[in-house]
Amino acid sequence: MSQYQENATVTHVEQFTATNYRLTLDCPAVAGSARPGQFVMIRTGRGKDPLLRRPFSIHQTSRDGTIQIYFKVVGRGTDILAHVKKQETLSIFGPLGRGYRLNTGTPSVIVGGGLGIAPLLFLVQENCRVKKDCTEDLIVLGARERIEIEPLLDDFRPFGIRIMTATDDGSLGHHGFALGILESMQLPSGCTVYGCGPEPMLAGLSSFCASRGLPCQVSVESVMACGMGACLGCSRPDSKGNYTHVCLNGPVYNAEDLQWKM
Amino acid sequence: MSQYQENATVTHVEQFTATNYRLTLDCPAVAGSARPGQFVMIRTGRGKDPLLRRPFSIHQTSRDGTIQIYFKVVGRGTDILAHVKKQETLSIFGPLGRGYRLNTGTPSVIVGGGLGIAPLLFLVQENCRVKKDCTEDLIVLGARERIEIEPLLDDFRPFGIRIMTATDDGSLGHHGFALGILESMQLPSGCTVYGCGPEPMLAGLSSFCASRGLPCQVSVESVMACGMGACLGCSRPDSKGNYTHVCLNGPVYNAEDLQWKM
Amino acid sequence: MENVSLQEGQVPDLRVNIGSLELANPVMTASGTFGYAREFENLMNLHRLGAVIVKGISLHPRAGNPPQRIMETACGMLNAIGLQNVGVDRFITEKMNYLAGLNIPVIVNILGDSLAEYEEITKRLAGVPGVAGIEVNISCPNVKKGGVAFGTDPAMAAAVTAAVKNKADVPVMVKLSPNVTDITLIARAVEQAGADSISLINTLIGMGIDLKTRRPVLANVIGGLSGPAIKPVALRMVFEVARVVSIPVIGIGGIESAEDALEFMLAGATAVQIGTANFVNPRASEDVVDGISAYAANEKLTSIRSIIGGLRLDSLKDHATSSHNPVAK
Amino acid sequence: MENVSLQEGQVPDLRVNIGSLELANPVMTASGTFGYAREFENLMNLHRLGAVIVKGISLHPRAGNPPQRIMETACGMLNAIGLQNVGVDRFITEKMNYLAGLNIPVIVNILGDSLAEYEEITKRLAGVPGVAGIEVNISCPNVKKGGVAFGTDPAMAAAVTAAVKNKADVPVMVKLSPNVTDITLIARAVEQAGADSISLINTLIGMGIDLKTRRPVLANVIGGLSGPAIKPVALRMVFEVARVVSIPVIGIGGIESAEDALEFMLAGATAVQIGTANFVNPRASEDVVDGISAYAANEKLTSIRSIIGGLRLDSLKDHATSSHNPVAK
Ligand SMILES: Cc1cc2nc3c(=O)[nH]c(=O)nc-3n(C[C@H](O)[C@H](O)[C@H](O)COP(=O)(O)OP(=O)(O)OC[C@H]3O[C@@H](n4cnc5c(N)ncnc54)[C@H](O)[C@@H]3O)c2cc1C
Ligand SMILES: Cc1cc2nc3c(=O)[nH]c(=O)nc-3n(C[C@H](O)[C@H](O)[C@H](O)COP(=O)(O)OP(=O)(O)OC[C@H]3O[C@@H](n4cnc5c(N)ncnc54)[C@H](O)[C@@H]3O)c2cc1C
Ligand SMILES: Cc1cc2nc3c(=O)[nH]c(=O)nc-3n(C[C@H](O)[C@H](O)[C@H](O)COP(=O)(O)O)c2cc1C
Ligand SMILES: Cc1cc2nc3c(=O)[nH]c(=O)nc-3n(C[C@H](O)[C@H](O)[C@H](O)COP(=O)(O)O)c2cc1C
Ligand code: FES
Ligand code: FES
Repeated sequence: MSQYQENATVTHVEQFTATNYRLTLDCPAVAGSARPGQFVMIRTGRGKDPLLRRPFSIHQTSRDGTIQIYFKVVGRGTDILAHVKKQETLSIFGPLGRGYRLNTGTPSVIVGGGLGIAPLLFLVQENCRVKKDCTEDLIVLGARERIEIEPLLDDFRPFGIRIMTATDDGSLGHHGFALGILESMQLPSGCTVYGCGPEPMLAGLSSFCASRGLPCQVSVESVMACGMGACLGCSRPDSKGNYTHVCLNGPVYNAEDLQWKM
Repeated sequence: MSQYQENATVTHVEQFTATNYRLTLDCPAVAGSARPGQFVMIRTGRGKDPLLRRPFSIHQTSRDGTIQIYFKVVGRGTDILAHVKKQETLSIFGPLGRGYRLNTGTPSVIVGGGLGIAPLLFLVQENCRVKKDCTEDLIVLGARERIEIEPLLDDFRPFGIRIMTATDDGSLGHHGFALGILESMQLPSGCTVYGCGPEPMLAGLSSFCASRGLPCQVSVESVMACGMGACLGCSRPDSKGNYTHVCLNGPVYNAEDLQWKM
Repeated sequence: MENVSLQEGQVPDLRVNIGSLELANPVMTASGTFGYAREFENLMNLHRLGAVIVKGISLHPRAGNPPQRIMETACGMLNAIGLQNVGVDRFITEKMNYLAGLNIPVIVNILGDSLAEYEEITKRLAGVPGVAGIEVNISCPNVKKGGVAFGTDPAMAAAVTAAVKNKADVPVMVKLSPNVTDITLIARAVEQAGADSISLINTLIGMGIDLKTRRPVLANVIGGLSGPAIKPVALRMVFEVARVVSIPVIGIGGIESAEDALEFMLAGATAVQIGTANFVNPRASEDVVDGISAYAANEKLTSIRSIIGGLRLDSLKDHATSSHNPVAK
Repeated sequence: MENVSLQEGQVPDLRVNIGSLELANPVMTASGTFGYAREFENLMNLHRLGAVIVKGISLHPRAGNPPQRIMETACGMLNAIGLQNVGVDRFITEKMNYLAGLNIPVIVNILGDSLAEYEEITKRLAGVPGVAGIEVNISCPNVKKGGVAFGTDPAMAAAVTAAVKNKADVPVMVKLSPNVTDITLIARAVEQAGADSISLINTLIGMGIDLKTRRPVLANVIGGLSGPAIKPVALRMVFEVARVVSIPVIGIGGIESAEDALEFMLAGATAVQIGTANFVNPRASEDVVDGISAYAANEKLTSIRSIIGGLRLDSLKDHATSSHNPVAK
């Protein structure tokens, strides 16, 4: 698997909410070899502070050699990224990690919460491209409020996948969690579940799937220094009590292979 | 003497040569109390690196509450400043130090070399404002080549002061150093000399004036951390062998009060 | 820990006690980074400070090192000022008057090349109006012991402390050098020698080289590293020392914001000192006071004292006490 | 110093000798920051490296510390990986094959909790094809001596060195901990005990606190500080050590660029190691090789060896030897 370090030109900056942004980056080498669920490490500043790169899921790729990242401002690095201007360049490095293993023989149920939606557009894109018809598949998008989901809906619609939404404040779709939708409905039999979102949501999804015997792949986070297996900093206990390294063995795991705190 | 810390809005960015820039900063408090020869400390980045502020002479002030700085890119801090955009804000702190003591009773001979021209526009401005008629006064502007001086000439002309130029490559005015002009001409008798420029030029100017018994004020540089007398970092040996602090006792000194390496 | 919660309309109590010295809030200025305070009078409200600590004073005036004395480093700076100061006598006659008028505790940082010098400075400061405390800089070379810094040897550190304590009529704070193998040994030694409080850290010893000239950047070759770069080391040492002494500990090192200050307090510091940050933001110390006040109000703390040493270690016990703890890799 | 100037068309000689080990250039990768090299094969040309130093290997596999293991700091990072590694046997069977195929010197970084462990690892590495050298990490706790790090005591450091030397069939590089009062004492002790070279610095011990949770950020509470933030300390220690030992010194600490590397060489380093910078720029070590090569060509150096220890101190003599030198303030 090839990885590249590229100076990506920012071709598009979109602001969706007070804190949520989307950048389009021209980086043909990374874009050309990326798989859904993989991530990139981006240098947010030019100086020595912030020092380390920041990991971001690949939100989508396009044939013209661009990728997108969709992110929320939570600290210094993301704040700098939010102020990046069109035509500036960012050092990007990827694609990294193991992405989703698409189970094209079964119906897909895809669940995203909050910024966990980020990698799912790429997953849906690829899922529907490979399957050709994905109208039986389902994506559930959850967030705190309407404005976090709405701007993304137009990007999901063209694929023909069924879309359901849930918001904590009821401003869009189901009033409650994304997982609540799954619990309340009949899932396509024999489906594979793919998830990304906050840790408690993934923990819940994991036990939901385990109790129903559904294969479940989730993308998890960890603090990272290198993103490529060199520092051993991104450890996380697996279900056997060993440490797995999220940047190398993840970020996508079979939910049953990880330890979950309920 | 009052000093202020302000968030100055950048209202104008001018690039004169590959490395020389001029910024106009809206900072009414600093502008309102600045004197020619004083300087400001500017924070070039928002993060912790580069950590320290950078000192810049006040190039000119205007009644509308702006000041200008005229600078050359020599390292990280000035490189960041060169990339500042209109409407961005910079933390500025000043006015600092002791500026030129205008000797309004005598003719003025003002000599600037390279970036040393920076504080002299403000000095000419004030010199000519106070004296009302400064047509007997002289400013000599020296630089390596034409393009370093030419863009500034329009700013000096309105005051009516006599302007002479010198370039190392002869592309404008006298072929040689600014000091060469002084050496080759008859200076107004009893004049006061004001200088700013590279250390060797100031050393030369100092001995030139000493040998002719002319009072001479020069603005010198030093590495600075605080710019306000708190760190004692900006020391420089004075003529008595004591350390003087450039940020507090300077940057403008009577040339005879300093030690010069020839 | 005081866990009573702040009532509606109440203002959090920011006072802390450094032994017998009560500060209005835990924020002081670090020696050598705040001149003699007057330099800052136009730029902040000096009366808001918990205490001011002035530039280190020696028995006789010192000219300091030749230039270049300072240098920027990654997220920090090196200085080799060389302890330039006016000497204790001129300090008392020229500087103390203004300082005493500020109505905030003034702590005088002192330094010497021998025990006798430390003693003599302390004697001269005794009874001087406005002096509320003495901070002893023990990072200085002991000329009698071949120039080894007092602060790197527990016995020498204790000797300086005892000498100063013996002559002082105000509380004595001893400022530790971080350039040692085991900071807790020095801390315990100065505590036993009578120190009323311990401040740490002074600067780490570092060096810069100019590739173009192939010379050291600083005329003194080596200098003291300060600023955000050293904060993790400072925080660790404060944590270590606060666990082994029972006198108040004052945290210093890379503090720029109220958050930084509060982290040091969680680690066990009763108060903090703001150093290099004063150069970057001359209002830094006042901003930290404001930030601590806002934090206390936000967290509904009746008193800021309730967070001192409040670091939660419970869930970490297993690892923290494992044999691997003392080493990080 | 070799002062012959480079002739037109000649290429500068970048080779350096670490005792009997000849490197094609002075650039190595620092242990724990380059995995087992293979991780970087797509991102740079591994063959360009002067040598590769792999993640620290212990006698038995180690799981390492629980998360959170790393944390960013101002211009640096803290790590408490906990020496996670596959153990010497699996290292030999699973990793050495690939490494040996790289045709660059492979230096194995080793660690242990007792002299016996250090000895045993060395024994197992003896005769393994491709192992060109051993780097001994002595920042590890000596379990027999109450967990005090081997590297903080000259006698213990010497004992580890002698133990490894005794069993090693390749040159032994001893890696010093900077968390000591006087690094030259440790350096001289390991030199006398037979070390073929000395590398420094390992990480400074630091700590981070999360104000929101009021907990240490790292599960291990303390961690090792690395990156540009520590460069001034590293440079100073390399300078100090290079002046007192006659074996080659290898500089480590915050090196990101050829300029950084060359500064360490001026300070007395024969070679350098690139650590944290590998995370920021996976091609960092190759970029440093390129930069050193360009510098040498530019400066018309026949051999890069001519700059080792080339720091000019002449005009500084008066201050550098003054009694104030050991202390910076
Ligand atoms: C594989 C992977 C993919 C990711 N994809 C996305 C994405 O598509 N969109 C997005 O918005 N974010 C994503 N993240 C999280 C993102 O990397 C962090 O939000 C970012 O690094 C924070 O940087 P900062 O400098 O703004 O915050 P910092 O100032 O570094 O930290 C601010 C706060 O965020 C927390 N934090 C920092 N890094 C992480 C992290 N890696 N995981 C969890 N919390 C963290 C810190 O503990 C702190 O509380 C991903 C993380 C991983 C590991
Ligand atoms: C009172 C005063 C007024 C000044 N006015 C102006 C001005 O009007 N216009 C202008 O262009 N410059 C001026 N300077 C110089 C300016 O401050 C430096 O060029 C600037 O700080 C360099 O910052 P940097 O981060 O770009 O360079 P750095 O990366 O910090 O350094 C790059 C190189 O510049 C040298 N350098 C850094 N700071 C100084 C300094 N203060 N003096 C001399 N050399 C230095 C360094 O040694 C290094 O070789 C003034 C300096 C002083 C003290
Ligand atoms: C320019 C400068 C001068 C200093 N002078 C002294 C001094 O005279 N006495 C002293 O005890 N510490 C002195 N220090 C150390 C500081 O008081 C403080 O301990 C150190 O800088 C770490 O804090 P900081 O990172 O907040 O700056 C000085 C520091 C600097 C930067
Ligand atoms: C994540 C990480 C892991 C490390 N692991 C080891 C190790 O196993 N053995 C060792 O001797 N040093 C280890 N180190 C220390 C580095 O080799 C190096 O000495 C230190 O990081 C300073 O160099 P730098 O500033 O260039 O990173 C590690 C450093 C980091 C950042
Ligand atoms: S982030 Fe470095 S090993 Fe995973
Ligand atoms: S720059 Fe700090 S005293 Fe002059």
